[in-house]
Amino acid sequence: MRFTTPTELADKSATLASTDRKIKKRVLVCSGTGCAALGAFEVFDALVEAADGAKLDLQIELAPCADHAEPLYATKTGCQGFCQVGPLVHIQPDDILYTKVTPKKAREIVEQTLQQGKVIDKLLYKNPETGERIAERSKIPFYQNQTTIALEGCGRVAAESLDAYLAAGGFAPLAKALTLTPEAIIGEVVESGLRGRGGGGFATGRKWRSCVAAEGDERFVICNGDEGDPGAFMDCCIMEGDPYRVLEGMIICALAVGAKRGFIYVRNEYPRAVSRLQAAIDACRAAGLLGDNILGSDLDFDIRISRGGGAFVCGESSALMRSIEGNVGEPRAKYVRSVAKGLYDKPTVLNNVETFACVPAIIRERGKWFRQLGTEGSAGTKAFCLVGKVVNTGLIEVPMGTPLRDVVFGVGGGIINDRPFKAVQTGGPSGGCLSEEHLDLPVDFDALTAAGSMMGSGGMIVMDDHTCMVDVARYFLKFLLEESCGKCVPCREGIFQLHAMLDAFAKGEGKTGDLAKLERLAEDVQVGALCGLGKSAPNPVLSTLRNFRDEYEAHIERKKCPAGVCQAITTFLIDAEKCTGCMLCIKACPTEAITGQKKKLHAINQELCTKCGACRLVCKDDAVVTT
Amino acid sequence: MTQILIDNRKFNAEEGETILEVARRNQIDIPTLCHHEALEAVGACRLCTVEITGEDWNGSTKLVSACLYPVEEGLIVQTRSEGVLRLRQTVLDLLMARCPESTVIRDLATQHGQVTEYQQFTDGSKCIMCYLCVRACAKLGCHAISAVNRGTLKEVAPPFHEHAESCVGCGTCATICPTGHIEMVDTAETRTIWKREFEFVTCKVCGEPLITKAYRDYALENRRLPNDYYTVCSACKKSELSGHFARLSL
Amino acid sequence: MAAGPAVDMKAIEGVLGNHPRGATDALVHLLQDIQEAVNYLPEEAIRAAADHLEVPLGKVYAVATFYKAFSLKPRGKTIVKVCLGTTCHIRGAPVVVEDFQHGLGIGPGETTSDMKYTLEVVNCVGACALAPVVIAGEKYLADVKPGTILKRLSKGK
Amino acid sequence: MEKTYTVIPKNCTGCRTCELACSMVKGVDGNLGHSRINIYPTGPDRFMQMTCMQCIDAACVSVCPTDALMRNKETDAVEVVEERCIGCALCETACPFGHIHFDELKGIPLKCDLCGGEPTCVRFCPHRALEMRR
Repeated sequence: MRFTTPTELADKSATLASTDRKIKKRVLVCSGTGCAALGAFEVFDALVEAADGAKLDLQIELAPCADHAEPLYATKTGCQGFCQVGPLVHIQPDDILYTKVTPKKAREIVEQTLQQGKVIDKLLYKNPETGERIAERSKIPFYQNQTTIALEGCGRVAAESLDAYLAAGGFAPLAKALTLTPEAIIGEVVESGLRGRGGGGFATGRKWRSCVAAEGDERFVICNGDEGDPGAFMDCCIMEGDPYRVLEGMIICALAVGAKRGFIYVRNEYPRAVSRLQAAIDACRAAGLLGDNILGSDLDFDIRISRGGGAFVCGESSALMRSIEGNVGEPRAKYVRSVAKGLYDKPTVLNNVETFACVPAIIRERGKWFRQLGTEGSAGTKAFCLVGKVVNTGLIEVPMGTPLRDVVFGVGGGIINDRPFKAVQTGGPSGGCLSEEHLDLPVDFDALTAAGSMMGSGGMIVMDDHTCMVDVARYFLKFLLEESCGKCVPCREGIFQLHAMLDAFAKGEGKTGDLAKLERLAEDVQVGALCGLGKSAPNPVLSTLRNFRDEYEAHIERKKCPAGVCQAITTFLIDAEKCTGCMLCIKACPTEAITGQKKKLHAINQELCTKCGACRLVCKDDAVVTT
Repeated sequence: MTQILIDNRKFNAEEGETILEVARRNQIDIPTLCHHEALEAVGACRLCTVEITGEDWNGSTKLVSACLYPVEEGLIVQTRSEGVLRLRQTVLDLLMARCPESTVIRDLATQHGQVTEYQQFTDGSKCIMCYLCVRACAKLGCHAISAVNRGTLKEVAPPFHEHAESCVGCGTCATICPTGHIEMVDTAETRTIWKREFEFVTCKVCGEPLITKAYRDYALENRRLPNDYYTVCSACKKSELSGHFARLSL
Repeated sequence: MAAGPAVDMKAIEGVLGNHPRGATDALVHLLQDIQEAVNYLPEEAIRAAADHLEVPLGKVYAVATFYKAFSLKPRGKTIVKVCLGTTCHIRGAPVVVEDFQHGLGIGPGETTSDMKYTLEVVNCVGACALAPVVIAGEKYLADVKPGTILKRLSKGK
Repeated sequence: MEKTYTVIPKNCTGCRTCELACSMVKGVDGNLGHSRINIYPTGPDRFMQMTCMQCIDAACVSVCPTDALMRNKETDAVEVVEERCIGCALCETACPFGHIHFDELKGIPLKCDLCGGEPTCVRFCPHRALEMRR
């Protein structure tokens, strides 16, 4: 139906919510990428089949998507976060979370839990430290330490259903905003202290205000969903898992700044996000939430999706705007800010997905509420993708200011195989590496910047002692080398040379004095490049140099990679004292370079060894050593 | 009208002017490679980087490209600060490594005191990706060449790296190229550029090559000039007309 | 241009029809749609796009070569994407890429001569929990151990 | 404009002092080929001085894609703004009288600019065959 007044909307939401409450049991099957790849669809089918046979009064939802008929490829959906132990099945209202569910187990769930109300112990999450099984999702340490605002609805509601969003109170903030003056809306956002979640951390309210102040006959609102940092997929999850929230945030922004047209720029690698958002836009148009006279008011606003073409640099605002205009995504110098001269040279507000997703809650709960979460300079919460060599990989959201240690060891559950912690990389390719001494750092914009890294969009990659920091820096520079647009000299040529130097280090070809050369060039690229991408490109080099200089020196002076990663200067050996002769490494070796018999000492044939590290990865006894 | 300070001297500037414009007008030398007054500034070479600050900046400074930075009241610009000189040198060092064959770049680099040697490219290219040719070609409305690919692989090329279809052989790209990277070979009858061969219009009096036929056709269509202007060379025009004028003045 | 398979001009024209003539800002979209329809961007398609949108051919070519998503060469039946996101990298994805070089003789961006596989390397696909991850066509292959990828590809899991 | 550049062919003896003066002032290394004025014999003891007429509706100005040819309001001369020239050489082709010479080396056109209002050729002409007339 098409809503012509806010009251109609409120009535409908109330009806939907009350129907919702009558559902006795709700089974949410996570179909995030991780769970889907691990068999969430088969689990879903098995659940439906078993439930059909049992004629149960319940609702099974493939959360957040309802269209499992589509091919697996497309199901990169917003997830319930805890990818590590998927497929996940969440049963409401009991808040039971089953992990690693298989189709066979699905039938068990129907028979035991849904029909008889019994909890199946062996499907529950087991705390690796205590060995204790935990039934309730909210009591699992991974979830316990989280506070969700941007991810409020992600993985909890069917993403393509406007009704589901309305039932959960969606669009009530928009109705509220329509009763406020634009200045009052902006005031609320300013009061909230919300800062851009895309990386720069610019105050959102102030950005909106300057857009209003800028001269122009037309204004645009752009949502940046070109999430390109490797190891970051928060925005993807939000766009796929809760698209209406993003749209609502944009509509409220349009109302505040007086924009009539909006764009969502979605990364090329996220086809599912595109289809989700498109479906949501269509539903909003039909419901009178987009288009002319939204909810019967004077507000006219419509949103178009613009798909990226696979260019990291398009996450940079000026490049993104060029791309929307149908051009090569080359950044421009931002001496005139895009709030004044942005898309088509008109005043433009550009915020990222997570930023817009925070807006409805801010309008609903008031700015003050948001501000009291987080820290002085960084209000609210922040979504992170916790990945790398951490036990609990997944999508998380924690209040700003949470100590890094609580994130890595609390939510994250520590390092895989209890190896020593070495570093956390934050901020993607533009960010930096933090070392052990930073573990007690409160995670917020300013603290991370002060420590030589940055918030970035929220990727958090945990590294253990088997990660080589020279290799990590080289990896990021390789990434940036391929992603640099090639327009300005410091970025195009500078990154090439930085990468070439790191390449030489990894091969053991570094020379004394190279570090100074590396450092100087890195600093010059930092100040000399045209856009934010180029200016931040040397960060991985500079931050690893600062915190792990000894590793660089080992590569250059001793021609050794302490972590045993850089193949050219590493030799894999088996420690005779530790090897138990379990044959695991023999099975893992792709080149059959390891020989040995059961319960006898194994040996590596150096001629055949490609130094891939597979043996070390599988060895349970730490018997594979590198020199 | 605003006032800015460049290298401790006060200058008046119009709103919307760039630092480079004000500096050049007042004979302050800021080196550039990708800048051209008639073409849109791109800020690619970064050679024109200058250091700016303001009275209320609490001593903080910023390096910006002079060709793009619009002046603002009270702006304080240093064109030869330590940071500026260091960056300029690095930019030139990097370009030297990119196109070691270019004498223009080598001279410039030496002039700025080349210090660091980087891994040299060996493809023999002299292109520094200043985009001057691409912008000039677009300015003429031909769009025969463009900057293709990205990153280190970025290069100027015609579509599909084949012969440039919409090229008219005007030679502007070769003329404007600061390093002489663009190859253009002229004979008495033909011009070869971008894998294409163009036939010249020759002077109907002396037979000297004038412009390419394609360029003539382009100019006729886009510049609305009578055909005969193109068929005689300048010297022959003058020679023919001198007789004509002599008769008139009798 | 090397002789590739015959270009499905009908499909391309169909795609062109979905975008208004002269809509210069639709360029990136249009090329994406064409690639979806015919699996790559044949020269004919790039020319047709330039004509249709009234954009100089050079600019269309620049856009087509700038964005990584576009392929100007015909691609194999199955496009195998190896994620090189940070997590995959530190969990061994570079070895997976080497496995392709050893086993099938193709590097990133290359296609087997039987047109069966095209290898692409992509930045983070957002499935870090499955690292290293390979996407074969539409199938996610999780936790790809060194030396196993080719077997898993042929088995499809 | 106070004065007009005027040629008086009947006074010209073909001594080419004007060409020499011009190329010394405007040319590179005094190369005579760079002179913006040329003398042509038109008959026995008759000569014609050929130089830019600073046309009112100048073809060179209208053909220039970058406004690199601009009229100097004070002298009324059409001048080349070198910094704005991209070297397309259209002006050379466009001039109906052949008065623009495109210098391949510098990549810019050479033409008479009336030396800022006081033409050197006028000053050096020994026979008053060139004058600035009111």
